[in-house]
Amino acid sequence: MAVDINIMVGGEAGQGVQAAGFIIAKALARYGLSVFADQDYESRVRGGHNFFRIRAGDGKVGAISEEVDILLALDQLSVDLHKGEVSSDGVIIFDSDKTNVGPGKRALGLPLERTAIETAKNKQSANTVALGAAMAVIGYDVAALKSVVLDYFGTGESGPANADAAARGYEASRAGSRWGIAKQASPASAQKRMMLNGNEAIAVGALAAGCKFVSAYPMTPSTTIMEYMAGKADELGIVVVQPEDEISAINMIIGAAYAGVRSMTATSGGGFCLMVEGLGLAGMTETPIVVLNAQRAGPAIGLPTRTEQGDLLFALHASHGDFPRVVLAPANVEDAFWLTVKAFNLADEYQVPVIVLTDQYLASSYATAEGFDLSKVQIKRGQLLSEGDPSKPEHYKRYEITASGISPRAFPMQSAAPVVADSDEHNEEGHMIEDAETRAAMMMKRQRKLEGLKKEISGPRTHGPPQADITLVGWGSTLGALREVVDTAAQHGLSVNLVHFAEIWPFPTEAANMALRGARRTFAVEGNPTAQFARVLRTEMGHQVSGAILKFDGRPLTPAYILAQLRKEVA
Amino acid sequence: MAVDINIMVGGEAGQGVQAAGFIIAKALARYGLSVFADQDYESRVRGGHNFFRIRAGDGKVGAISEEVDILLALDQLSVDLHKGEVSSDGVIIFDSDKTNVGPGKRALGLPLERTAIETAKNKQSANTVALGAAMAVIGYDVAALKSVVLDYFGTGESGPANADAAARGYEASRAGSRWGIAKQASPASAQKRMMLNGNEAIAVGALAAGCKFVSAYPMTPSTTIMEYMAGKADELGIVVVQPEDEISAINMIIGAAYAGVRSMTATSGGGFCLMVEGLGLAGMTETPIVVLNAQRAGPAIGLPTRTEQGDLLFALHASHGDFPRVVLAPANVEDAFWLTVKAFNLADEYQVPVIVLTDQYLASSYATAEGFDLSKVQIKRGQLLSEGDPSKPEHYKRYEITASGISPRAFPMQSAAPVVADSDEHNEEGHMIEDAETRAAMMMKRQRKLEGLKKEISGPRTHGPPQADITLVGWGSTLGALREVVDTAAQHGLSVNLVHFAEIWPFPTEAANMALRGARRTFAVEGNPTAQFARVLRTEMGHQVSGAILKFDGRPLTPAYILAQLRKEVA
Amino acid sequence: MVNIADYAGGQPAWCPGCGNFAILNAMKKALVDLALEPHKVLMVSGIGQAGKLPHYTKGNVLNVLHGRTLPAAAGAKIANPGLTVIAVGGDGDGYGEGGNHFLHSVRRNHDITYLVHNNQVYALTKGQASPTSDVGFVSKTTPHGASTMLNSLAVAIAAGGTFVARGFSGDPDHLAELIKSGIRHRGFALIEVLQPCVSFNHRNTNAWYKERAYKLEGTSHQAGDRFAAMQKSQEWGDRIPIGVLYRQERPTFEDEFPVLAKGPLVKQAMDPAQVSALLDEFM
Amino acid sequence: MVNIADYAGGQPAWCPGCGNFAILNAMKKALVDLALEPHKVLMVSGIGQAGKLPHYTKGNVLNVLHGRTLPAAAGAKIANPGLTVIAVGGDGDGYGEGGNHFLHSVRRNHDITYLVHNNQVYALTKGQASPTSDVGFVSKTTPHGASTMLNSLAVAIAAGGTFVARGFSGDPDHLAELIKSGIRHRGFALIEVLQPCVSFNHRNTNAWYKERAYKLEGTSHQAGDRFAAMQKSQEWGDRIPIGVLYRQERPTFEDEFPVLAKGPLVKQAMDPAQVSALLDEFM
Ligand SMILES: Cc1ncc(C[n+]2csc(CCOP(=O)(O)OP(=O)(O)O)c2C)c(N)n1
Ligand SMILES: Cc1ncc(C[n+]2csc(CCOP(=O)(O)OP(=O)(O)O)c2C)c(N)n1
Ligand code: SF4
Ligand code: SF4
Ligand SMILES: [Mg+2]
Ligand SMILES: [Mg+2]
Repeated sequence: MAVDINIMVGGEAGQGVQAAGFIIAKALARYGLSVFADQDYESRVRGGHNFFRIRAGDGKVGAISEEVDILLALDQLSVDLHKGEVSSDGVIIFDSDKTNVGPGKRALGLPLERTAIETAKNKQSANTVALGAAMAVIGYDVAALKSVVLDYFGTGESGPANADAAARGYEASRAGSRWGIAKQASPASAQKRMMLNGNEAIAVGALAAGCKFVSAYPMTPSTTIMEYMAGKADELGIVVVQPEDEISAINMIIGAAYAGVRSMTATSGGGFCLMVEGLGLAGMTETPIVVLNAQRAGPAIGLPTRTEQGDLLFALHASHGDFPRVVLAPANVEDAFWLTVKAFNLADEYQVPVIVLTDQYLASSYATAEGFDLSKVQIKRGQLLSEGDPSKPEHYKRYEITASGISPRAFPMQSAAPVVADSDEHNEEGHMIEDAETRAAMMMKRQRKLEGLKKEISGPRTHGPPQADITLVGWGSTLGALREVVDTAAQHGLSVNLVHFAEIWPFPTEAANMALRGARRTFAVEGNPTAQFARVLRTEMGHQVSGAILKFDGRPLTPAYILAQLRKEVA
Repeated sequence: MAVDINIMVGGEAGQGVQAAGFIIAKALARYGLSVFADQDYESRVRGGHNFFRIRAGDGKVGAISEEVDILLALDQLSVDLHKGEVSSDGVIIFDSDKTNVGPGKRALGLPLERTAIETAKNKQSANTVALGAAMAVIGYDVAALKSVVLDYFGTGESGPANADAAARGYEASRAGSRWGIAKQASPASAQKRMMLNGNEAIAVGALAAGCKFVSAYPMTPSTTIMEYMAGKADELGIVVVQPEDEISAINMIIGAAYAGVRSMTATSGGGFCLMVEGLGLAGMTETPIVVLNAQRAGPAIGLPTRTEQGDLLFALHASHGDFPRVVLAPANVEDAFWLTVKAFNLADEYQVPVIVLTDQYLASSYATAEGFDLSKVQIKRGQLLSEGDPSKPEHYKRYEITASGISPRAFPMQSAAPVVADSDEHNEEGHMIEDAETRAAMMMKRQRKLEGLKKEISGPRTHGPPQADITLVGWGSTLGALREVVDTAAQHGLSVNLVHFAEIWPFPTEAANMALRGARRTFAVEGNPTAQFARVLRTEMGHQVSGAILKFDGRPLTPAYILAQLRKEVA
Repeated sequence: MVNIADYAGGQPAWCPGCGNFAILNAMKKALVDLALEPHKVLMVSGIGQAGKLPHYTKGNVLNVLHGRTLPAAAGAKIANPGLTVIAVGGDGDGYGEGGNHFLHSVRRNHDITYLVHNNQVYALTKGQASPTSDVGFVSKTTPHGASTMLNSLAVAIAAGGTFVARGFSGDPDHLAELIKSGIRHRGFALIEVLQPCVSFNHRNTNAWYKERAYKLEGTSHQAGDRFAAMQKSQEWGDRIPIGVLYRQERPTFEDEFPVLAKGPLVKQAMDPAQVSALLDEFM
Repeated sequence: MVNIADYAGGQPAWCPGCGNFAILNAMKKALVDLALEPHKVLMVSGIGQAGKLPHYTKGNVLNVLHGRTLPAAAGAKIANPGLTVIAVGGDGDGYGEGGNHFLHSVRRNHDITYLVHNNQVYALTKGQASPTSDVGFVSKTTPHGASTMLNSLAVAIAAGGTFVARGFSGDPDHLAELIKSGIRHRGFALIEVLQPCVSFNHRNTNAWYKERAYKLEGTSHQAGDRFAAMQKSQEWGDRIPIGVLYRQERPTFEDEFPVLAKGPLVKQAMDPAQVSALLDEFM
């Protein structure tokens, strides 16, 4: 990439790290650059240390770089912790009244808080002053910047005040800048791009898919999904409920889905634990629901605000007994949107629970995306009993045994046919039974859905040369990082390609076999300590990976980390 | 076997099917025979159809036969449903006033209810009259029978009354018996044997292991464990609590175990679902708990009183994130006792949650067992901080990082050292942390326990010829049936041996490899539709079974069924 | 015209003499009296002997998990407020496993009717104590006798209940009237029913209840008076009041959502193009 | 002699100005006043800002899952009744996720003290409404304003509570006295603490509480009178009572188990031979 800018904002919780980072990212996206930004924050509301990393380029950017060109240090700790990550031609922007950078790195000291008080009457706006300074360094247009700031803060009092603060930072930086850095942004295209994070993409995807009911209990990192949807509820004609607990959440959506409404819940591992009995209820009653699990570092409370890919095997096997399910693990914000749509369709068409597995990294990372073409969003509700059917209501069989395993669905009050759904083993009419024959027939009916489902699942994505010494295998949110590893491997003397899965279950065995056929050495790259996906490969296709690159410290897998490990492995 | 008697008692819930079956089984066990008995009952309290099957022999009996020698039909339905199962020289005992047997099978009609009213003043005792008749048919000693009946009903009013009823049935049968059957029991040995069911064996195992606290919520088929233990609580010095739900149950035992007391809970699939978050809490806080899951037919409510082996993969992966656990699946009542003891030891020694996986079949099946040698029960509490340690209380580290992954445990008030346990990721002192290094170190510390644990797990049992055309692979409660298949296979022209797992996780890879090394064709035999254990074999040792014999209609796998399927498979 | 035959259903698997039969009949009578057609009624039931009830009549049925009737019922009601939603379960189901949903469903005032068959025991699992078992009730899990009895009606009143009533299976006509009032009530109607379990509760028998139950109708009790209701809820001994203890009007949970005023969610169009404005906001 | 330094702990990660600091100090003061040594105290905490408290002092700590303080605390108490067990959590933790345990722990009367830091909001997850949020409290999950407020103290009284009190972080000395009384109380002591959250609750601020809170001590309130207590529990508006609303003596849950009279379970011998009599019964 000709342009590749890496900016980090660091500071305490409460200093507006997230806001400054978001504005910078948005501004760069408005310039037509491809932007990727991730967040690192602690489980506290004030204090501690948070940072927000932005990377922008004129090629496709899908991961963070570990080298920082501009560090906006809102406090001393940010300097101390991240100075080492600043590139040799990078610069540190800091509060000259409060913070000490020391030698070794270029630094641009400005009286950030003082300027904030002068302009915005609020030292809180120090972050805005700092971001103004940063944007000057990369030669961003000040008017364009002010409009981004205004959009963010709104037209009330704080909008103009912050725009002022940003402009003052901008001026001061220009005035004082002895350095200037080599990498300068230039508008790659005039076209506007969307910039959104994984949770937003899921929320919009669900709304596009016609989800009308959400019941969810707050849990980081999933909470902003329900918050976003609640904010749009009246506009979009949906109901969002925050119930007493996650058990209530999943059972509410089962009730609503049974009544005919597309419904979802969102949670993270611990909340998902509480939902697994409900998951089985959806399986047994064949009620279509979508359950989002935004993984965070477990077990138990673990690291509540940090990322992990530790719930895969749990999601595949959660709840007692056997029943078909779908597990999708979006790779990026585009996937987050489209696979959420797909989740609702598969749920309805196959009358099964669908689990969407994301993680804190995808949930809170921002990325630019081409607009989602809404005309491509199809709503497939599956086999529904048509109005007027059945001719004799008493003949309606909710669980009619069919070759596909799918029984035409009816909703209560859709016709005169009562709809009977049962969590006990039941007959075709939905009433509980005890006999072995009906039981076996119903189990087989449900299992048969997997045959159809298997055909719906897309195989893995591949990237890089068709033949390579090393094939990386990944799943879920790591796609961007893995692609970058592949693209830069040659520079490190490595021949690497990639097979990446976003649609996990039912496992696309055939496509996976095809994709891995020519692989010489395979390395699973995963955010967990036991290589969970590698186990799935082994069970489902008998493939034994040559090695695994694992990370489980709550931090995302970065291209640099993967490359470093890979070089150790092949050394 | 020279002696091989098969008796079935059938009738409605409420007619005393279970009581009659139990008394017959107990009487046969008292004669020194090896007895196995299973139960089939519906999820209702009165009516419907239940049966109780008893098999007794002078060899080791580990499963039920599908052929019945004596059918005690307490109602018409029992005749209609089971007449076909009666062997050619078998006999049906029925109430001549109420029931019609029809031609084709030998039958002994007696006025069961009338006799019950005459002797015990209660038509309820018809079951006792019938069992008296049955015992006469096999030539059991009437005085011995009366003493078993007395033991069962106690010395109150109902004991002697029922003993009378049994005697009257006995007399009437002898008087009226034109048939007599070929198979006659004779005392195999004078030695008394225990007869108990899986749940009783688990309960006694837990008590022997020093379990002092049980918190459990009723759920078939696990409930009788807590009921048994509650009945013995005062005598044994333990506390049994029935809390508001399963979530409370598991969190209570975590609290008690943290405080230093061996603790367990018992449930079935649906309740286990509600416990999985707690399971992760035990994993993260390294609190030793024992969780019994008596599997029943799922998903959801399924068939509440019927058997299945459907929760294996769920148990292996339950709860979000990675943490070490142990999964044991007792094969029979002996295992149920000894593996429960082992469960408590491993839990304490490795400070992990241990899941004991049984099923309705094992839970409610009675079997004779040689007495459990209590001098062999060792209580290993693992690394405990000794009294007086640490010399400086403030130096105690609950999660000290060690090579084994095990940190010496202390209990609150054991010394002046406070004990800090945390569900968040934590440092050695137990306080929550955010940094990557500590996180990774703690994850690795916990995972390291698996290395030690692997050495504790016994490999599979083998049975049959060292080399055979077909190797059956099974796990859990199916051992008895599988052994019988192996023992009788030659009669059907098949060469079969067996590899059977009772200790499942951490998977004993090496021992399993050894056991399966020479296998030509392997068949997984499991009580679920997806061959869950076969998947474990594939993941853990790359072994692909040649086929699978599966049953998932809520009924146990019987030798006859397995053989029939096997013959189809190899035909 | 709806008549009782329209509500004929499967053969009950209850014990002869069980109080559930009378509750079933009272329920059918109430639905017929209200001229509700079966396909407009949704019964959401839990697990337990009580939870089997919907299988023995006609109508839409969602038989869920033990303890989870109320959230499932609330979800269905929100999706289609046109449905008459009746939740049915036992005392263990509702106050034990489902206690949290009980507390919050009462508080939120979902517009559903909730029948709790209170036999003061876990019957389907064969006789363990329940949260409403009488103090000292000996069962296999409570050999020392049950702990304090949960005063479910008092809790419902304290938690913001808007319709709190007690019925008795031994007085099915009275019960049918209660069910009708409960269904007519806008908001969460709790109807707890004293129900003898002939198999596992030999303490609180039909005769025991009959001796004690007395009707509030015709007494000076003011169902609109919260404190009077609270006081009544404390009566459990020689006399046990049946009837409506407390009643109050306040907005239902469903009233909080303006979108529901536009018609049932299940009838609203699903149009992906609706979100295009949202996409613009990300530009 | 125990002094405040013995209870020094880690650096709090709370926001400056948070009401939790005062609660922490009141707790320490109470423990010191009672001369309890840290290793004899067990704090069991849930997840939320409140749940972090035990990390900021000294003593045994069991920091569990969101909503699960009470069962874990009860289990520990049963295992070792010698421990002074204090459960600590937020309003969401205790009355939302943990509502069922709350209801039944109150009913069973475990001998533990339960501090609910009631900031009327889910703080750690950044500001969603909680069951005790004021009606109409607007948050990102409740854009139309929160639903009915759960009257937790009324529910506790109705559910059989034996010690039901309210404190205020703005009056830490009073709060420390309440905590001392709660610890001394044999049975379940609920102490709900009004706690301003400066970051997410801009409605129920310190000033808001200060204006309204008044002490029951010195008024004519009779804490032994259930109905008076129930009446007091309804006061939430211009005046909010703090102090002990209700107090009653009755046997604790632990009293129900004769084996606990013989000493703590954790001290009892583990002897496999004990079961040999049981084995004989299977012969
Ligand atoms: C999660 C879960 N836990 C436990 C059970 C077992 N179970 C079924 S019914 C029941 C209790 C029944 O009591 P109640 O609700 O009072 O109904 P009743 O049978 O008395 O009508 C229990 C504990 C279950 N099905 N699911
Ligand atoms: C099972 C589960 N669900 C949700 C969460 C996320 N969570 C953590 S704290 C919290 C709420 C905190 O509110 P409260 O209990 O009132 O405590 P506060 O932060 O206000 O002190 C939630 C929902 C969780 N950790 N576990
Ligand atoms: S066990 Fe009790 S509640 Fe259940 S059907 Fe029989 S009498 Fe009724
Ligand atoms: S967010 Fe609120 S409750 Fe949490 S520490 Fe800050 S002020 Fe206290
Ligand atoms: Mg009941
Ligand atoms: Mg709170």
